[in-house]
Amino acid sequence: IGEIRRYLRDNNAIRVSRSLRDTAYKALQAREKLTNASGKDPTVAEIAKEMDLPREDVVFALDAIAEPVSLFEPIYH
Amino acid sequence: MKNEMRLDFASLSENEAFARVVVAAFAAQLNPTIEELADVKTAVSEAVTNAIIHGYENGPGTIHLSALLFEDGIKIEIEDDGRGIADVEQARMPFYTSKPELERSGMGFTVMENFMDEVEVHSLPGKGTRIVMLRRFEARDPIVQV
Amino acid sequence: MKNEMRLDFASLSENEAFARVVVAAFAAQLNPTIEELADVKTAVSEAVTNAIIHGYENGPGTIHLSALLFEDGIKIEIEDDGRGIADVEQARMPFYTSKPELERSGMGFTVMENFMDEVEVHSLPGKGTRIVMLRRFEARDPIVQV
Ligand SMILES: Nc1ncnc2c1ncn2[C@@H]1O[C@H](COP(=O)(O)OP(=O)(O)O)[C@@H](O)[C@H]1O
Ligand SMILES: Nc1ncnc2c1ncn2[C@@H]1O[C@H](COP(=O)(O)OP(=O)(O)O)[C@@H](O)[C@H]1O
Ligand SMILES: [Mg+2]
Ligand SMILES: [Mg+2]
Repeated sequence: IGEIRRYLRDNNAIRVSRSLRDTAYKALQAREKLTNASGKDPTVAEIAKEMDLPREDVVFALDAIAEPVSLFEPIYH
Repeated sequence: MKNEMRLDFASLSENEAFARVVVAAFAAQLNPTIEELADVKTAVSEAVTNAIIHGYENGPGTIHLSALLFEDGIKIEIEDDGRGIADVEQARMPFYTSKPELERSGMGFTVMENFMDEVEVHSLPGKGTRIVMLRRFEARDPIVQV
Repeated sequence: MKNEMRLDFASLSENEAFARVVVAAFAAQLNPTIEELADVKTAVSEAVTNAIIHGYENGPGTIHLSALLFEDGIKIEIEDDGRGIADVEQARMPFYTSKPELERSGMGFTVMENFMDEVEVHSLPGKGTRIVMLRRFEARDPIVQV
């Protein structure tokens, strides 16, 4: 039973790649909430404070859902 | 505030995203908005991609990145010891690319110039290329600093 | 996969979170689990904090960090050119701290040892300290690789 549990746990272990995307979407929600409340674009620190995370972590997470990296690069290169 | 860092990393395409995050995480100390940060990240991506593709032509090499934070902005240098650029003025022209066969847009330098406040290109053929970029951020209330 | 980077940064407490994210962003290329990455980040925090507080005693200095990715793990080196440690064996003992007045826990090295697979401490009094840490990640499905 212990082994099975371990197997399940290991196979369900959440990868960083997924957790980063989750954090990023939450950051975008926090940004929208703060924008609606204050009428201006919040800073990274304000978003981080809202989420109770270090601002570096917010920045890292947001990069995971970054739009086109290079706006003018062909997508298929 | 005054803070600086220097990063050397392998010329591999995986490291383009890495370099971008490093600069963004460092710049975050100045408390920019996501937009401001996105501008800087885009410029860094273009410069690093150029070092990988043109500087080292997808071969091995080390890319040097440094960043200096000052009161209201960031100065970033991205350098390679690769093939260099013979005609910098031509290279900076919109749509100019020396690799049209790769379907490159030739807009890398134009993007850097548009997203940053200052862009200098220093290059010596056979020696390498150094891009110096400066971006100022809007003044921010220091109280919200974490 | 094989990739490496080297980072030099100012010995400032703001840079502890920065160094942690740099290592996390680099290690993320191996697509570890959240737990694995959290372990590495914690170990990096402890080593960087030690360099700032004990190595440079909150004064100016440069911290050198390097990381090497290999197939199934990461090797990290964190080095300062600060005061060094006279008795490394004693320093590594749980609860030992040379700064009890700062209410430090003395558990930094113990945390590193618990969260990493290997921890080496090289130090010369008056010269500096170098921590070499290794962490293996469990084999994972390459399909989910980022
Ligand atoms: N780091 C570099 N090393 C050598 N050549 C470079 C470098 N960066 C840019 N160049 C040259 O400048 C040209 C224009 O660059 P850019 O505007 O980014 O367009 P693109 O990358 O799409 O070709 C490149 O095609 C290349 O010839
Ligand atoms: N980079 C360093 N330079 C000098 N001394 C250090 C360094 N890292 C650790 N030490 C010494 O080792 C001791 C134990 O470190 P640690 O286990 O992290 O506990 P703490 O930091 O809470 O004191 C420190 O109190 C200090 O004397
Ligand atoms: Mg380009
Ligand atoms: Mg400690």
